Order: sequence, then C-alpha cells, then structure tokens
Amino acid sequence: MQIRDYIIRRLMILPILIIGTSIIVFALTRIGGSPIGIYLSHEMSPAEVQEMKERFHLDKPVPVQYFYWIKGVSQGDLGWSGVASAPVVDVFPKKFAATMELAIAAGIVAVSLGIAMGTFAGARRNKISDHIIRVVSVSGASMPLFWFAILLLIIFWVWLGWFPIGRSDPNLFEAIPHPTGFYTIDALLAGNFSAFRDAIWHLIMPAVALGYGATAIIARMMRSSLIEELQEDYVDAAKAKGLAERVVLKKHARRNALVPTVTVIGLTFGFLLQGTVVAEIIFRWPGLGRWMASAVLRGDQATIMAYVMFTSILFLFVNLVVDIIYAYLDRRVVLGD
Amino acid sequence: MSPDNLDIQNSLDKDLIASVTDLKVYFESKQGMVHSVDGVSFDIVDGEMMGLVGETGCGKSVTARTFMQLVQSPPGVLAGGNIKFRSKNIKNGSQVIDLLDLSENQIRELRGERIAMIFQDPGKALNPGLTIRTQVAEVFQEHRENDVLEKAGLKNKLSGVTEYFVKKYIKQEAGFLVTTLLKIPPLSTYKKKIDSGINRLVAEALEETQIPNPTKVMERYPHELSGGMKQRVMIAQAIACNPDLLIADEPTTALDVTVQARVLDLIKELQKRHKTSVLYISHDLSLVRRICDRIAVMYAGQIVETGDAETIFNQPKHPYTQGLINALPSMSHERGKLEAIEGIVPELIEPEPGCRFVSRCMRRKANCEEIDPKLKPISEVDKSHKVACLLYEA
Amino acid sequence: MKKNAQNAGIDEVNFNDSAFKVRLKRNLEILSNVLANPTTVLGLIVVIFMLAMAIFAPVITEPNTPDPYQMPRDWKAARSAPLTPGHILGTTNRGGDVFYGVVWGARTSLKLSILVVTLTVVLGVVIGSVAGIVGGKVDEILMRIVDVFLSIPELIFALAIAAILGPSFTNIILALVIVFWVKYARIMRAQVIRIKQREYVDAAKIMGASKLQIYLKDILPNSFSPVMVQATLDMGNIVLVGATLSFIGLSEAGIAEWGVLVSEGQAGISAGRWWASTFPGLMVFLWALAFNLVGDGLRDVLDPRTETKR
Amino acid sequence: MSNSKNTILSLRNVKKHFPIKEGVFQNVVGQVHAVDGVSFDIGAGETVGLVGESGCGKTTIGRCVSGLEPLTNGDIFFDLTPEKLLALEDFEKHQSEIKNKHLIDEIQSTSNISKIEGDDFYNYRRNCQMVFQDSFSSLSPRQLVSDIVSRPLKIHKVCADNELIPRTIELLEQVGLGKQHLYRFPHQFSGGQRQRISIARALALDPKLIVLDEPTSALDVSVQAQILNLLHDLQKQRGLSYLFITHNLSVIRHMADKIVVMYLGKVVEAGKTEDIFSNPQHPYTKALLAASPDLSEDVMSDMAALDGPIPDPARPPQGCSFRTRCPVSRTECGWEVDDIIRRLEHHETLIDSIKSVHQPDAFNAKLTFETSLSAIELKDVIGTNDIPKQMRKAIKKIEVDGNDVNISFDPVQTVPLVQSDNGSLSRCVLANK
Repeated sequence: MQIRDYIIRRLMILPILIIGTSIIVFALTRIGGSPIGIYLSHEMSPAEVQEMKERFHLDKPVPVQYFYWIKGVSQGDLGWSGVASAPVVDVFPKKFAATMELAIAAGIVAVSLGIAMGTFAGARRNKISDHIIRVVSVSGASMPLFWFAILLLIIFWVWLGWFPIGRSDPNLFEAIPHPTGFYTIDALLAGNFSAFRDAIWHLIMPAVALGYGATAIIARMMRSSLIEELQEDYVDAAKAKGLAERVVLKKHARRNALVPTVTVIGLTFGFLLQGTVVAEIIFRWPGLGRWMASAVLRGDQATIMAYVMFTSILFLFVNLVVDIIYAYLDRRVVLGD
Repeated sequence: MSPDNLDIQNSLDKDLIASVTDLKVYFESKQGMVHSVDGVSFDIVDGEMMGLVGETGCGKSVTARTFMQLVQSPPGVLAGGNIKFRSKNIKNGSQVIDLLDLSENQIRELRGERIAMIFQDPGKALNPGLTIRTQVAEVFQEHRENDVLEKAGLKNKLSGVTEYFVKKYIKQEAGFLVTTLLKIPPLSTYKKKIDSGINRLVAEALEETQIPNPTKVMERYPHELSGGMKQRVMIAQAIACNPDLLIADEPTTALDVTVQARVLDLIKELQKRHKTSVLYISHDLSLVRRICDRIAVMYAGQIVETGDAETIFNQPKHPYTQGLINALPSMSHERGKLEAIEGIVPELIEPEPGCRFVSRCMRRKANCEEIDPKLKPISEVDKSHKVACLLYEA
Repeated sequence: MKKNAQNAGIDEVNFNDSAFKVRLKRNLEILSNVLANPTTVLGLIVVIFMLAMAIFAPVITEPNTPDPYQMPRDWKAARSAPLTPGHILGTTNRGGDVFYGVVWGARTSLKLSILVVTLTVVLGVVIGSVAGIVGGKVDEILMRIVDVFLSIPELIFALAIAAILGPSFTNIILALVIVFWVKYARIMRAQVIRIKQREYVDAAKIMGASKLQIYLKDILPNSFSPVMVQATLDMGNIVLVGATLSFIGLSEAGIAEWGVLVSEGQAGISAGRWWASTFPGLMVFLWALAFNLVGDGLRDVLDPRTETKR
Repeated sequence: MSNSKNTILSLRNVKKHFPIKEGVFQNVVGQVHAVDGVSFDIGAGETVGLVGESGCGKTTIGRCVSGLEPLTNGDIFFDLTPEKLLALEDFEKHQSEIKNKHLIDEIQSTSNISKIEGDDFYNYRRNCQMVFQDSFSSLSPRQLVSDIVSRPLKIHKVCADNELIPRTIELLEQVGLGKQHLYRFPHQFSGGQRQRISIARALALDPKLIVLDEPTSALDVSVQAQILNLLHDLQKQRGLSYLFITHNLSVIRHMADKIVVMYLGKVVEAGKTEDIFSNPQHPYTKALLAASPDLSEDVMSDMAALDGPIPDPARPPQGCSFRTRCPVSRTECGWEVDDIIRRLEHHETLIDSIKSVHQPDAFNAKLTFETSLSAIELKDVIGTNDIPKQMRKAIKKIEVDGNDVNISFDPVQTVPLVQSDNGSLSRCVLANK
C-alpha cells in the first residue's frame, strides 16, 4: 500500500473508532444502574424523576437515547459536573492546560532520556553501564507510580524540603495573565522570571515521577531494537566500508532502531495520560486527572464520560500521528493490517 | 615502519597479495569452544582470483571476515595465526602488514580502501533506511576526500575555518553546529558544491557496474531495486576505491541463475580491468572453477586441498574433494547413482585430534583417527597443489 | 572410539526413550535455559516468596475474624512506628497493622491476578483465534472492536468501569477483565496468522487433516508461547493496575490490599509517618518486578526467532 | 507416449491468477498471472521436472496440484487410463461432436481434482503428497518425529493403533533413518535428515504422486546427492511419479524423464530430458543452460547472460513473453508499445518528459511529451541502435504530431507451443517456421 493510501485508510477508520469509543462510554453509563444519575443534582420526587426522564429522552429505546446524547455532546453539552458544581464544558479548559503541561514535561523527560539511555546501553551491550540501565528500566516498568510518587514526596518534600508540592505559588501567578494556561509559558510571556522558576520548580517532581515509567519503556525498546539492528548485515557492510564506529552507530543503526521506538513512544503517551490521575492526586496538581479521581469517588458520571471520551480521542490522534511518522520512517514495511 | 614489521615484509613472496598462516578463530558457546576456523593457511596471488570452497558451516565466511576484523568478539576469539597483506597504494609505497595486528583505527583505514567486501545477500547488506546515493557516497567521503573536493571544484581553493568545516562535513564528522552552519549562506554554497561533487562520483561508480540510469537509481531506496541491481550497487561500493583485495562472500547465491551469470561476468571483467585480487567464497565448486584461478577447499574449519582450479577439478586428491566433485549430478552418472558422501559434518566443539573427515571417509586408514594431517605439496614437481591427507604422506 | 560416537551425534541408540520422556526432557531443557539467566532466577525466587506468603498467610499472621480479608483495627496502637511490639511494620492512622496488610495483601493480589489472567487469556485466545482463522469480514469487525478497546488508555478505562459499577473488589476484577482481554486477542490473532502460513500447516492440509485438527495440533501449540509470556507479565501488571485502582479508592475501604493500605498511609506522610505507605507499596513493586523478570526470561527462551536458530 | 501406462496427472490449460489489491479500499486493480495456461502430463512412474527462475510460477503449480490453491481456470485430472486420456484429448479437439459423453462425464466427476468431493477427494489426498523446500518450516517444531510421520496414518485410519509405531519405524527405515530417531524433535536433526523425515511423511499413505518443491535447494551438494539417490530408489521400489520442481538444471537433468521449462507463468519448452539438454530449442532454455556453471563442460565458455529484468507478471508481454530479454528476437515476436517505454529507461530526460500515455490497446498508443523537441527526439532514438533492430522493424507506424507521438505495431497473437524437430514442444517464433 502506498503511504498516502495508508494514511487515508487510517483517517477513515478514525471516526469508526471514535464512534466505537462513544458507544462504549455510553454503554457504561447504562450498566451502572440509573442513567438518570448523570442529570440529577439533588433528590427528586418520582414525578420530577419522570419529568426528567422525558426531558432527557430516557423513556425512549436505548439507541435513540444514544442519538440524543451524541447530539448533545456535539453541541457542547457534556452534562453537569457534580464534583465541580458547574457544567463539564466550563470546567474542562481550565484543568486541561494543567494536565497537558505536566504530561508534556514528563514526555520530554521520557523521550530524551529514554532514547539516550537505550542507545547508550544498546551500544555497550553487556558492559556495566548496560546492566545499570537495564536494572533501572526493568524496575521502572514495574514501579507503581503511586508508590514512587509518595517516595519522592517523603524524601524531597517531607525530609529534605527541596521541592514544593501543588502547581505554583499562587501569589506569583495571580498577577500574570494566562493566555495559554501553561504556567511556564505564561510566565515567560509575561517576562516574569521568578514565576517561571517557580513553575519549573513545582513541575520537576511530578514530571520525574510521571516520566520514570515511560522512560523505562522507551529505553528498553530502544535498547533491544538497537541491539537487533547492530546484528544486521548492513552494519557489517558499513564497517567494511571503513566507517567509524560512531558513524555506523548514529547514521546506520540508531536511525533504523528509532523506527520501532516511535510506535512505543505513541503508546507511552497513553501511559502518561493515565498516570496524571495518580500523580495529580499525590502532588495536589489541579488538573483533569485529579478532577476525574474525585468524580470517580463520587459517581459523577458526566465528568467520567467526558474525561474518558476526551482522553481516548486525544490518544487516538496521537497514535494516528505516530503511525504516519512510522509509515514514513519505515520504507520497508508493506503497509497493511 | 617498525623494525619487527620488516621481517614479515621479507616473508611475503613478491607475487602474493596476502597470505594466511595457521589462522584459528574459535567461538564461545554454552557447550564449549567451537573451532570454526582451525589452522587455515593459504596464499592469494596478486591479481588473481582465489576461490574458497566449502559446505555450510565449514568456516569459509568466518575466514573472510577475519581479513577485515569483522568477527564479533565475543563470542568470537582469535586463537592464533596471522594474515599478511601487501598494501600497495598507500602514500609511502607498498608495505606488508599483519591484518590481525592492526588497531581498530588502522584496520578502518584499510577497510573499503585497500580491502573491500561484497556480501551474500545484497538485500540485507544495504541499509533499508538510506538511499543508494547516501550509502555509496560514504566510501568516497571516508577515503577519497581529495577526489570529492576536486569534483566539487574546490580543490586547493579552501582555507582556514571553511576548509575545516567542509572537511568535517565530507568526513561525516560534522556535529550539530557545523551542520547548521553549512545550511546557511555563505557556507551553504560549498555544501551544495560538495554534494554535487559526491553525486558525480557516485554516478560514475554506479555507471562502472553497468547500472542503467545511475542518477535516478541513486535516489532510490534499496527495496525499490531488484536483487541483481542491489548486488551491482554493492559491487560499485566495493570497487569504488579500487582496492587491492576484494572479498566476495557468496555474492550470487541469493540470485537467479541468469542474473548470477551477469553478476559473475561483471566481477570477472572488473577484476581484469583493475587487476584486483579477489577472494571468492562459495559453496559451489563448479562455479568457482569457472571464474577462479586457484581454489582452496575447506572442510570443518580446515583447508583440505588447495591448488589451481583445473588441477583441483580434474585431479582431486583429497577424498573430500573427490567426494564433492562426484556428488555433483553430471552426465557421467546414472540416475540414482550419485556418489554421495555419507554421514554428516562433525561437531566442531573441542574437536579431538585426527582427520576431521575420518567418519565419512571411504579410504580411511588405521591411524587417521589419531594423526592430524598437515597441508603438504603433493609432489616435488607441483609445489602449488597441496593436500592434507595421510594417504599422500610418505 | 569416543570421536565416532560424537560424530554420530544423534544417531546414538537409546531405544528406551519414550515420547513422554523426550517431551519431559525437552521441557526440563527449556526450564534449565530459563534458569540460566541470573535475573530470571532472582525474579523466580521473589515470585516463590510472594506465593508462599499468600498461601501461608493464615499461618504467618492470625486471621482477622470474621473476614480475614478485612484489616484488623487496633485503635489504641494507631500511628505506631515500625518495630513496635506486635506491630513489626508499624500501624496506620487508623490502627491497621501494616504487617498484616502486607501479608494478606499478597493473598488478595494472588486472587486478583489469577482470576483476571485466566479469564482474559481464555477470552482473548478464543476471540483472537476466531479472527485469525476465519479472517475476512469477521476478522475486520473483531479487530475494529479490539481497536476501540485499545483506544482508551487501560487505567482510565478500568477506572471508569469500576467507578460506574461502584467501588468493590469484585468490580475491580470485572473492570480489569474487560480491559485486558484485548491484548491477548491481538497477540493470538497475529500468531495464528503467522503460523497459518507455515509449510507444516500446508503439509497437514495435504494429508487431509480437518480444520479443527490443524488448529488444535499445529496452530494452537505453536502460537501459544507469546500468550504465555504475556500472561506471566500480566500476573504482575494486573496487581499494579489493581493496586492503583484501590489506591484511588475503588475497593471497599478497609480490606487488606496493598493499594488501599498505601492510600490509608498517605494521610500521615506530611507528619513524617512514612512506613504505612512505603511497605505495602514496596510489595506491589516487588510483585510486579518479579513477574516482569520471569516474563522477560521466558520471552528470551521462547522467542520464536531464537527457537528456530537452535 | 506408451499406451499401456496410466497418466497419473494431467494439467489442462491451468491458470492461476492472484489479485493485486491497491488503494484505500484494497480494490483489486489487476491480476498477477502466476500461472497462465499450463498443460502437461505425468505418466505413472515418471518424473517430470519443472524448471524456471524464481517467480516463474513453478511453485504455484506445485501448490495447485497438491490442492492447496484453487485454480482460476483449467483442469487438473488425476489417474487417467489411456482410454480416458484419449477421450479427453478427443473431446478438447472436437468439442462439438462428443463421441462418448458418458466417459467424459465420468472423467469429470471422478478424476477432475477441482470437482471431486467426499471420498474421491479423500482418495486424492492419499495419493498426492508433497515435500517442501524448507525442512524447518515444513516440520512442526513441537511435534516428535513419531507424531509427524504417523500423523497421515492416523488421519486416514490406515492401520490399527498398535500397528502405528511399527509402521512408522518401517517408514523411517525406508528413508535411511531408524527407530532410534522416533522420539526426537525436528531441530535435533541436520538439514538432510529433516528432509528425509519429510519424505517419510509423504510416503506414509503410499501415494502415487509426490510433488517435490525444491527438495534439495537448501542442502549442501554432498547431502543433496544422498537425497537424490534416496528419491530415485524410492521411485524404483514403489513406482512413484514425481513432479520435481527446481531451479537447478543439473539436478533436473539427473532426475527427470521429461522437462517443462517455464517463463512468466507459461511453458516455453517441454520435452524429453535428453532432447532438451542435447538440443534446446527455445532461446530461454539455451540461456538457462549456458548460465549454469556445472553443466557446460567447457570451462572457458562465456556464460550467456540475459539482458534486462523480468517483466512484471501483472502485465506480461503479449506475443512471446521472452522477447524483452531475448538475444535472437525477431520482427514477428509480437512487439508492443510497452517495449518502447521499457527501453526509454536508458534515456532519462525522455522518460521524464512523458506527460501521458494514452493506450487503447497493447499495440497502439499516443505518447504525449512536454515539448515537441522530446517527441522528435523519441523518433530519433527509435531510429538508432538503442532499440533492437527487430523491434524497430516491427513498428508499423510512428508519427510525430506536435507534442504527441503516435505509435502502432502489428497485433500478434500469443506464440503457440509447437512441435519442433527433436520432438519437444517449444514456444518460439523460430520453431514456428
């Protein structure tokens, strides 16, 4: 298949996947007892409940209900968040930037560190440095984020007092305008260096906690695919041309080893997204994840539905981009399912 | 040139380009040391084609890779021997060196420049992620800096920092900073000139191997070319620097017969034109007979017989060589009456002394199991025909 | 004559071999290959330790009555530091004995992982095999369903399911099954499609073997090892995700489960009471790490690529 | 052909096309003509060798014969008596006047392998077995030799359970292995021994025909000789027929009674082994022979090398499909417009400036260039020796019209297989005269 056709095909499957996801999300609300819970804000009399049912078309067959729900969603009606006591649509944007800032920071840590570590270890197979990196990456993949975060908290916040928790020092950020919602960027735009420093300072611990697992996954993939590439004939052929070890590694082996790693990076994004739920609870980060956690505990179905829909669509798009990059990078593959 | 190199120099006959003496390459494995190459000696006459023939796993490829120090270690272990090589066109004239004594940097200067290699499967030996141009260009960039500058019209026209940057770029040593600087004017004009200079060199190299439309082919990726075409690219890359010795490791095994014929013709023709010496490795005795001047037959990590191609083929002495020739289905055989060599190749893990072929040999004698036969000339008259078999020892 | 025997290699006569013995020998060989890797052995030791702890939990600590899976509460000794007599690993804010939680948490985790892995493997293998063998439209539809399931990050999916079903340990099991089966369906389908193209399957067709026979004798046994590797890894991962769900608060409060305990201990952290979260968290980590190490070791040995080379 | 023997297998105009799928919806955009009208017979106890380069369709024929691939067109008949074969040939020649309709019906219902069902097909399964090239991939790594070899016996319930093991040992002994190998896994054997196990498995049901798909290509010469001898001995003992597929001409010369040479899905030459080796008729056969180093006794003789690549089997050349690489091509080989375009490979600027090709059929086309200069250049190029002389002669019309060039050739039908002097069949215009 041509790359172009492949991309078109992927784009065509995308809506199917989004609709599929929405059906699952919708189905979830129907399994969990009374679907009316989504719309109720206080206790109601049977008559009122009946009236609500009619208002929200709950007396109709399930497919019709789904249709009305989707119609509402597409018009920006995501329901009422009991946790935030506000419409979901209004709360979302405020929390979104906080979560993305954290996830992106962790992503940058994970990708740069993961690839560097993987390359380093793969090129020095079975040397001490390789063993150390392997231990770090194996333990990273089985590290419970909630525990690692708490350890960081105990050591660097409680005992050493090096890093603060929360998102920022409110005094510094009240005065600054928030065009992007990303505190680091907002601080830079405002030219307020101490605010920028504060934002970074608050970001380091959660980003490291969140990024560790992803770093481990990427490093592991990079290492194994580099080792595999280094066994290929073309690496010997490159050496036989008289190229320096460094050129063979960088230009020949690493480039090809990056190809499978790219796919893993895409999957890692989901890992980071879901990790924010835990990291935000522990580091008291006012983002989507923390909101979701409290919604889960209070059975706030509208928030849960919106959050799940949103993260999966985001995840789908990231993976689409990754797939396109992959298809472009790997000219060998006969594309297909 | 250090004094201890001098006596090696004396010891290599004038007409030889390379000489392998008692080469031993072992591999570590869970079961023990595998003696893949176990005391191999042979000479390559300057300007000739030497065929190294043997069946799967006999150690012929390992021998070839040892020339370039391409055996991975671990698990590979160089257990002994030397490979003397006459390097001819280096600045200070011809000199004899031991390839196994060279440091990583020294061997790197020889690879692709004085000794080049063609691999068995061109589909695997070309990097799938890089264009043909990028891959062939590397040889020139690594070894032919001056040619590149000349083709780019920049020879003796550069100085100072510019020269430094440009040379770094050619040598593929440019870091991020230099690469970026070369992308913006005024340095970008030099980069363009260098690139087009390289392009011309690559096109010429491809043209030499009769690739039609070289300027188009070089922009393609390996998977877009046929097997025969890929092997031509490999050959172009190998002979780009006009090496003294070309090692061809089963270069036609992965190809169809008619394509194989074309590639063989090409190798032969180029070898004659450039007077290159070739070490041709193959499992196919009749093919090697056809294009090689001399043949060495390997069995289980050792050379059992060596001599010129016609002698080996018409008057084979070693029972294994005889068996190999008789096993070929030819006109003289009645259906179903091929003379197969019964049994299987012995394990090479910590082998016992004695002839390796003994378990399959039809002519074995009582002491074949104890005495390790040495490769010796068959007669006083023909010193070049040697065989390692007790039958011919007085 | 030693040499000759060696040359003959596999021709050596050992007629008393029976098929059973040979298979046993082969499996022991695989096992010894697995055990040749020191990190795998380390993982295996920890796995055995954890299993022993889970199985002998009632012997190690006296079970709480009436429900041993509930944390015993010793309100008088609440907030004790480790090495307090009777509470060797200290207690939580609410007087839960950390040591009891650590030991019985192993039992809870074992229950969770075995149930989820068994159910998901069965579900995934069946669906993956159907997709791979039937192919065409059926495959297309099943794979799109799998894609949909994969498009929701697994923890978030499990979180949503468990939340909507209501907080309980059973619902966590259910949620994890719904989330984890897709992996096996994918792996199994890919394997079936790969094995289907092998020439030994062609050979079986030429013999006249029925489709069911081919599936049971050729395809299934040859495609199962990646499933096994994944199942081993998931024995660890499931506890990891399960504990995370519990940590967020989706188990019944007060059960002896590591995630619940970490969450309970979290309250004391700012006051410097580190132990109540650290020890149970360490258990989750060790559990996941051990199964990951064993799974990796298995993968190295069972990898089809290395298998054909041998 | 001797009249007393049965014909074990008769291929009649067998075609196998594979769809090429492309685009977003994986629409079928064309057909690879892997096998394109192949006919030949295999007599009882006979070995027919099928030779050709990779991609010529020889393996596909093997798979069709063994029932792994359904045919696109044509028939494969199994085990025909001389009368039946005669009736069938008669039927094909004079379709209008069917003499013995009931015999034809009988043949169709009992011998046509794509039509027979139930017990008859089961019977065919027993009688046609296959040995593959890759002995690693063709033996299940998780089964013991005893399972592998006894499996066909179990499936067809050939013998009682307690006889299974003795029968298996018997089979192993016939291929030079023994009972000590019974309980071992395939990976514990060398390549030659694994191939012996494959052969034992194929023999288990006592078939009449075995398809050998490159059985020795992965083996070393010394081991190859062992296997070839074994195959020959088995044939003698059991009266087996072989369809021997290989690219190795010296092996085929040693093994086959008859040879079928294939090129691009078609038979280009077929006949008795001695005839073809001593006096090949088709230029492709000649080239193959010359290119095999172990065949020609004259060491110094140049290896004949063929020019150019094999054409795309999705658009095989009409007329003679070999003409694009043929050293002795003629005017009447059936040249078409694609040949001109293929030749332009060497003229970069020209091929780059082609804007469109309008081609109503293979023999007529309008090439539109970006400039009229290119159009004139094309005509000039066609006038030079860059284009084979015979091809130039075959051009009926070439007109430059501004940026356009109109080219037309004389349409030519597919070259038929005809009997040549030495009795073999050859598909070449030279033999046609």
